[in-house]
Amino acid sequence: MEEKRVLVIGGGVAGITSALELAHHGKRVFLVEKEPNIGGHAASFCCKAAEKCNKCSVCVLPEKIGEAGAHPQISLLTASEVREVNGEAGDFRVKIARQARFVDPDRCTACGLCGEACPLELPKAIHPPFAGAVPSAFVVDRDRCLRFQGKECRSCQDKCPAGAIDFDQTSQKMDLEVGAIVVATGFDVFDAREKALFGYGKYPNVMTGLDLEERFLHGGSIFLPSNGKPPQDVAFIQCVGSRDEHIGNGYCSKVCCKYAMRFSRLLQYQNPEAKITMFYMDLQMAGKGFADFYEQCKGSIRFVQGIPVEISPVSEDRLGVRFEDPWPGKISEENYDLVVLSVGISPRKEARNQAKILGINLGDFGFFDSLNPLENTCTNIEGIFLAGCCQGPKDIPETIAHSTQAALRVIRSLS
Amino acid sequence: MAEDIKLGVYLCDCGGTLSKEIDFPEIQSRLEKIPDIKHIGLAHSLCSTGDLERTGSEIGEKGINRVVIGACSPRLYEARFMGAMEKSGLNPHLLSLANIREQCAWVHPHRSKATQKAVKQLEMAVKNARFLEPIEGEAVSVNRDVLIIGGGISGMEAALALSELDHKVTLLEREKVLGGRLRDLHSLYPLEVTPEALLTKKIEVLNKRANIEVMTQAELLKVEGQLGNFKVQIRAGHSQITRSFGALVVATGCDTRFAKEKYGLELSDEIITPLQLERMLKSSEDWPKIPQKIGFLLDISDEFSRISTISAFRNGLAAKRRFGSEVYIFCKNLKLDTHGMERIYREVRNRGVIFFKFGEKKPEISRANGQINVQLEDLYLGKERVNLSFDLLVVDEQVIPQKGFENLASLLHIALDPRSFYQPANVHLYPVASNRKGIFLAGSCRADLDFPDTVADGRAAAEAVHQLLFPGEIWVDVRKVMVDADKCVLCLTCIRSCPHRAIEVDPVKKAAKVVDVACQGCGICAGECPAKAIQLNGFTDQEIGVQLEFLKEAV
Amino acid sequence: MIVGERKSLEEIRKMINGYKKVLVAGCGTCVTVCFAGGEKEVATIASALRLAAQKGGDAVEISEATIQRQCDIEFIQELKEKVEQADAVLSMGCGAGVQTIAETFGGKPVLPALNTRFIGRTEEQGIWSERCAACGDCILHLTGGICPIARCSKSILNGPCGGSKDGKCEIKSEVDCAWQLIYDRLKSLGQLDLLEKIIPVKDWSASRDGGPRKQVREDMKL
Amino acid sequence: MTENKNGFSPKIAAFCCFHSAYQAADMAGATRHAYADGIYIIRVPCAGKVEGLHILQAFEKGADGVLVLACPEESCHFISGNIRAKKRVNHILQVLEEIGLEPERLKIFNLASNQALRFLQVVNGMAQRIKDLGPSPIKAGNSGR
Repeated sequence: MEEKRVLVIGGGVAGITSALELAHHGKRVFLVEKEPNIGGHAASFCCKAAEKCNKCSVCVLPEKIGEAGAHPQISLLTASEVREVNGEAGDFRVKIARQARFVDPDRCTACGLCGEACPLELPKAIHPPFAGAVPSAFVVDRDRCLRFQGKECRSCQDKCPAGAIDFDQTSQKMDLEVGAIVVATGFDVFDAREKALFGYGKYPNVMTGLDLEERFLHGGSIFLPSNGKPPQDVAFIQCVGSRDEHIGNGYCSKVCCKYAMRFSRLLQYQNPEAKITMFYMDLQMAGKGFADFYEQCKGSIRFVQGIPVEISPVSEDRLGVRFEDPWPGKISEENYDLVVLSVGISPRKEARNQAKILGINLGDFGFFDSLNPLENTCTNIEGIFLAGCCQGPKDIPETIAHSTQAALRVIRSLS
Repeated sequence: MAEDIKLGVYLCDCGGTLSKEIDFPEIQSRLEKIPDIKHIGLAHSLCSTGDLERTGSEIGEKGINRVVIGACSPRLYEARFMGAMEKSGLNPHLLSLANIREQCAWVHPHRSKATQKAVKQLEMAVKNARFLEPIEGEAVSVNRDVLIIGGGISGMEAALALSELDHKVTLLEREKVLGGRLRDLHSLYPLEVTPEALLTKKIEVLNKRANIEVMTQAELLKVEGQLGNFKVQIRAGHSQITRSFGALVVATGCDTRFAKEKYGLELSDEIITPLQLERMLKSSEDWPKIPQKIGFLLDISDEFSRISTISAFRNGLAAKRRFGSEVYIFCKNLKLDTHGMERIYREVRNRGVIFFKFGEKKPEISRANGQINVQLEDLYLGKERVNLSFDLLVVDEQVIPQKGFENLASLLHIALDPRSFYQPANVHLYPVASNRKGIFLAGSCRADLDFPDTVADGRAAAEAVHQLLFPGEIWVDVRKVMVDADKCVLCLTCIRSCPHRAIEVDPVKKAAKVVDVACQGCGICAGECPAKAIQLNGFTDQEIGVQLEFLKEAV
Repeated sequence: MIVGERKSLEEIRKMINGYKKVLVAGCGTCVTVCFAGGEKEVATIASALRLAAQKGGDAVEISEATIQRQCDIEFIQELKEKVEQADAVLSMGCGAGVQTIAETFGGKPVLPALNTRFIGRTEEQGIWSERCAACGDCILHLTGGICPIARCSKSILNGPCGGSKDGKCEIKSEVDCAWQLIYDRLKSLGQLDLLEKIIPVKDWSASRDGGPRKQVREDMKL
Repeated sequence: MTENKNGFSPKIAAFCCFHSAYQAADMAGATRHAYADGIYIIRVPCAGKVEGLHILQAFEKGADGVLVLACPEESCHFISGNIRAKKRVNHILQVLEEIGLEPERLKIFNLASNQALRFLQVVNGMAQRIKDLGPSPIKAGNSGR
């Protein structure tokens, strides 16, 4: 029987899920990821369990990454991008550009000798990817590596016992023939700088939800950038980059209410004294069990219905938040030591270009357009399917369900 | 087993890199003293195809019958090593692995200490290897037929998807006709398709498919057996049938209820539920009285439901179109976390529907002169009270589990969550799974889902079923969990505590029996058994005991 | 089944104090089911005793054995060797088990590790409750299958007493009033008329009042 | 790093759920974070496999401390394993009290598969606490077995 090959574009939760589902059905899968490692955004997210699991679903990822990396039916093409797609359902011809990554993932054993050999001060120019990354091969930091500053250096290449490092590597082209394509290119995190009045990037104690994810993941807890102390008065501002027609994002990102409440519980679990206020427009609480979680939050989080207009520093460590307090119905200003901007999900900046390459339609706001709400994995092109947030915002369980559905549609289209 | 133990130890220095932290010659010299070790090999990348092949053939040539590997985490290449053993003709479970990379070399900077720990770990692995027993795999053939309980939209979608994937499907519906709650709706706005057209089309396809059998006015009486072979008794009309299925999908939907106690008032001709309004809008008959002003109240019966929001949007627009009524929507939180909802909300507003938002203080509702009066403080208007009267007030409903859930759950031995829907809490890891292998859940019987999500859920369940059953057989490890029938006193502890309902009473041996195909290998049963009658292969008392030897002082 | 409960470690240690070698003997019947004296409990208590002894600096050797049933001599014979090597036997069986071992091995001290509590049932995993007082004169047919001797705090035969309140017992508020249960059950059986008949004074000589009991089945004797 | 002046380096048995803590430990390794070498990881498929008896046996064999590392509550791969583990640990804590061993020597923690850092905090914290407590009063090897 002829092998039915499938191309999955994007190695985040959606792409990995689709790839695994397809591989389980015996399909040969090529998983293309533009970064050197698969995992996508969620790989930089933290576990939000407090006294018990808060169901953020981030922990499903490491196992899936590992499984995808080891699955004999899945070929990982990391540091690669799709450049051209021709043909039709059942017979797509795809051109892929593979960036030179200089470290052969099949040979590198992640031993770390190269890092030691690197003559630079810390951080070294060749280093391991994030913990648990697949492939586990080391990555070269082009911004630091001497070779990319016009200098001669082969220290790491000479030291590598596996012969995995090759600086003569150039980017390569690769041609693939596949029967179907799953587009799982994900999303961009909204850039909070676009909302200038919130002062992100200007005031150190203004952070985004993504900053919190990364700090919790790598540091285990949150300290104020200004003074290194744990935050006591925290404000979460919802809908930053969501439900905002002025910036072109006239949709709900679906994830921010939930992650903000989960972070609040986590902050209060670590520091029961911490006072938390959540400024919101409308609370979105869909998802299994979230209603109960909200009930638990009610007692410990102060909810204010209204989005602040401006943040300005009142001292080195304190921030003034100006908002309309709805129930007295007056403008108030309150001080906080940490303001978290609950940034939402934006379409990929490259989506327009990708849509052109694939020939698929771009829909509202710059996400890929699906055929209709009941066939939201199908596109205008037969044989090309959508999975995950590239079609519109989704949380992790929804992404998994959507990507599973996409895999199912692929299987149907190939049979 | 009478055969002599011949141990083969394979060490991997991970491309030579671990030798900086671990003294491999020292390890080798320590291991050489152990008499039943017939071979010690040092590889540079044991995970590579070349080294694996070499190792495999060595195992065959030297007659090695227990393998010890000192390398990286089993999470990485254990399966690969097992594959190589299998190729060489050795049972892959005769492997004992010491994680000397992640647990020694990489975390203990003192070379002597890392080496010492690696030696100890390997010694333990060697001791452990001696106790290992082969676990045989066995292909259990599974019935590919699927029973779907519930003929609403998610059940129908699951049936259609499974039929496309070549499964024979039996679709069970309690009522006379298929469609469930969908039949009451007059529109699926923002979808263009009408519920009737959608249903007619789906039912037409369902009926055309030779591999779908629809049973209406049917109910489940009894379920026995496990994944791959559930024996099910069904009452359909007046007849009783017994059938076998490989998997079950529960898609029974949910119920809704007007929360009288939260509103503090009764339904009447002027105060109606969304469903009543849907039915009225659906019928072509003239209404006794054209409502000039309609109010929709949300977030009172149920603060969390997404269904009420979209239904108020839909019905508000419909009433506006049909009667030119003024439409007001009162809510606490607009539920817009559905694809495209923000846009729909804006459209509804643009078409003249007026929104008010209340806070913790609920609106006050009173009757006067055949009109319904609603008073509230609005979020944006503050203290100035809004006072409006309506010809028709549509109240929201609470999404509740159906009456039959508990009964069906106990028939199927599946768990309910704290709100008495299907699926206990931690299934966020496995969206459509139940606690039992082979029983899946789809649609609003497990979570509050909007219409497209309900459709998607049915398909997701179909996918999960297909993945499990499509090969027609399931490869299981036999004797992964071993029950010593002589020791078992049938205290029923294991049967009660198995989260997957994978243990039964063996009526012949009068002892607990683990159903291999349903067992997921957690070992909770072994942890519970008061008679020490259950051992989990790979984690027996002996094996754990050997690992604890590590704690003894070095001799 | 017979429901037992382990004595405190302190009490057990006092009992075995002075013995150098102690055999912990488990029973594979009732006390296994109620998690008091099966093989795992035996191993756990043996381990705990060893740890406690070491901590206190005592030299005591603990061995373990669990047999099918401690109330039958054939099974107890399996312990012979281990008993001979021990200075004392710590039985984790019920009172009958302890005594059968003692009667079998006359020369060895046999010590009870459990308090034998009652004849009862498993209410749910981990919860057991009393159902039968072994009175020797069963009247369950008169009381809707609910025993007033075992389940009424006062063992009243023609209840309830004045202390029945909202279906609960005045002695312990978490205990259901047995006579309330009897009434409810008879009502659902349509046998409330049974309550109108006075149950005559019980013949307690069939119970412990008549001294230790014995039962003989001539046809079964060999 | 965990040895103090008198050379006491605590030996700690860490029963690690293969679906969570074991992965976290691997991740900690991958980031080359050092922890006390007296920490010995025992792989279990689920914390629900860990029997009270095994914990006591670990002390008999000379453990200065025992850790049971399970998935966060309501996130167990096998639904109830972590809850069973917690209940068993609580039961064994009572037994330890009866024996006269410090309850600090036995701890259960919940951690997710991606919590490498928490793994380090948990094992290093345990090592420190045990170091402060001193060696277990039980001497291995003369358990009379």
